[in-house]
Amino acid sequence: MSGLSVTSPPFSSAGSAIPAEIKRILEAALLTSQEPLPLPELSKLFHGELNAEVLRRLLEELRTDWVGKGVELVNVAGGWRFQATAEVQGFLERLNPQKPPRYSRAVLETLAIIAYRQPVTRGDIEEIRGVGVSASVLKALESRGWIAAVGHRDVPGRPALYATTVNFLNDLNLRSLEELPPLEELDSVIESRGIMELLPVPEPMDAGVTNTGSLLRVSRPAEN
Amino acid sequence: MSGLSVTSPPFSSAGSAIPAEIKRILEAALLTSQEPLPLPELSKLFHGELNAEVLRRLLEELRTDWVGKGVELVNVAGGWRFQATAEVQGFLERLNPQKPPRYSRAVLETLAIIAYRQPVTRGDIEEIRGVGVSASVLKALESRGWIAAVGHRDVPGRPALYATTVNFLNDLNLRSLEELPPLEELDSVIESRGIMELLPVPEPMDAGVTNTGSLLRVSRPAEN
Amino acid sequence: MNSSLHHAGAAPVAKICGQPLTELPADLYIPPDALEVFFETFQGPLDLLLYLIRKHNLDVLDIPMAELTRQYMAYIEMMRANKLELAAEYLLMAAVLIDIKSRMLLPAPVTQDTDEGDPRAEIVRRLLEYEQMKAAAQRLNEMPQAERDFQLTNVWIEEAVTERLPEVHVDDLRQAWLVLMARFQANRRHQITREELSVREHMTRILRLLQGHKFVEFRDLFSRAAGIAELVVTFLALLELLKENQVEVSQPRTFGMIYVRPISYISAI
Repeated sequence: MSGLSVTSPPFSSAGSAIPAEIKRILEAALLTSQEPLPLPELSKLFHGELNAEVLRRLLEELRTDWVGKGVELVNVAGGWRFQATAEVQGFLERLNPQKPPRYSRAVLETLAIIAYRQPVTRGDIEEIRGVGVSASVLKALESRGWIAAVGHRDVPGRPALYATTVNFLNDLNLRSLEELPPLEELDSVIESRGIMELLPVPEPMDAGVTNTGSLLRVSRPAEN
Repeated sequence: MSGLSVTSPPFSSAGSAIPAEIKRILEAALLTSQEPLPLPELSKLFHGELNAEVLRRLLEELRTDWVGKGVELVNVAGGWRFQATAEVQGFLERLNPQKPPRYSRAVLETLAIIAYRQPVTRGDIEEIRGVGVSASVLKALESRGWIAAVGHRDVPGRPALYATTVNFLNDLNLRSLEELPPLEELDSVIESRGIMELLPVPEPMDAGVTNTGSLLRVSRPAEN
Repeated sequence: MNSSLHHAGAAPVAKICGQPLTELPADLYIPPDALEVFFETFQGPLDLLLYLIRKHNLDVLDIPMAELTRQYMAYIEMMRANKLELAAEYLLMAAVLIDIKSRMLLPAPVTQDTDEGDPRAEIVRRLLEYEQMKAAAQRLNEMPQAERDFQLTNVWIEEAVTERLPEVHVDDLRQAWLVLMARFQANRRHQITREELSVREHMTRILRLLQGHKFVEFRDLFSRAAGIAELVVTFLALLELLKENQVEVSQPRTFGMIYVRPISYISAI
């Protein structure tokens, strides 16, 4: 139909499409997209004339093409996307020296509970944490697009049930919840960690010193 | 100098920096930046250890590297940026089909008259519409390739006779004009309800709202 | 169980915080200002308890309740002494601890199996679960996060380089026509005659065929593949064009060729 006539030769018919052309278009689409693109979305680029099989193969080729660059093609829950490698991260941060805001422990613990125990109500979260969960904590996670109310529990008050979103998986580079780090076994929880590490004293603990430390660890290449 | 040691070999000293490494970092920075990056900004990537001369040369090289891809490196007012080429643009738009614009009511009515009463002159159209038809309306339909003058009526002034084209049929997915909704049916729709009901309110000249409204009305079965 | 339990054992819940504070935690010489800050580092009573367990190297699976309660109460009392506001959860936990402690003082139920009757079971479960989630939170935080730890590509895309043309559906035409008819009738009280669309279509086709020609042979206007109905319609279209003075038909010789000429062509000469 008319859509195909937007641009010219390579796709006048699907059969005659040249792989290099397809890859070039896939690449451009993935580089310009704000969101990961799943296969069905990518296939719209070609009016669905390429099957998933072909697309997947070309995406794998594209991924290989980019190996060794400062940007890599990855496959996350929401689909395929390009992202800068950890290796160039240190350089890119020089352009934007302000560190993005860090989440408080309250937010992180709430997130963890939702991620591992979903779907949960606010009451469930409060029970596990042993303290009230302020609305702003849930708000922060919701506005980040990491959690969403997915329903209501059928009890008096019909509290909202929260679960993590695809966006959450995307932002953590995961393809599914199963890729979350496994929970530590209950009986090893305490013994496995050194006492010193756990002493919170006496800094303003909000985001947690240990966390900041580990961020550095992440972005710095493992030299030793 | 210390900052450079964030990542490993290439920048242990500025002198020994490998152009390929620099290009890789420039590329990643430009691919991930929200804004065009001017030279001074780009030089921050290397803590200002590369002069503008060198940077510019490497950027030119990078530009050349990308020639023939679906994304190109350009130097705009705000600095350097990657952008999708015009060539892949048509494909990329398939991913985010913005709501297509709509023709004004004047255009739609004119088109309807030409479709149903062809061949007609501009005078015929004006008579049926009860208002003048501006040249731009006919122009819009002609440049779209949907109507064409197929002759002239042999009256003073020899006005052009307009008819719809094959293109029009193709774009509307019709095999022939006979596949247009038959007039009889339309007449019965009109008779089955008050004429006034069908008359659109004063008219906000853009097609949109009133049409949608009355379209709904049409599709309601005529029960009375 | 040691002697310090002796008076606490019977303490009613209401008296929790009135419980005599035998000693300040030796390690906790913090100026009152800092105390609040310090206290705020805890996410709640469970967090504080975990801290105490670890700090005093207690076995979480075999918590000496007297010791833990004493430590906990010391902190609570310190908060109260400094008139710092204390979240209700802390007081509730104090009650829970004292309740457990007192139950442990009771003689073990004669008949029951021992393990399940341990009054500490529930608090231990909660502590472990919370600790598990704390650890999970920390590990989540250590995972690379988009924007914080890696950038996503964001290549510029020119909006609407190719002009997007309005789409028209037959329903749009139908609707436009409907409105026109209604308006026409309302204005003119004048019936638009129904007409076979196909005649109009063939009028257009004939005119188009004639375009640019001096004349066209009559029989060329009729498609060889056409059925009878179409032949008739084409003929009607031709008559209509004649009536509208669009074409001229001539037959120079009797039974000879019939020619159709567009009037526009004639008058354009």
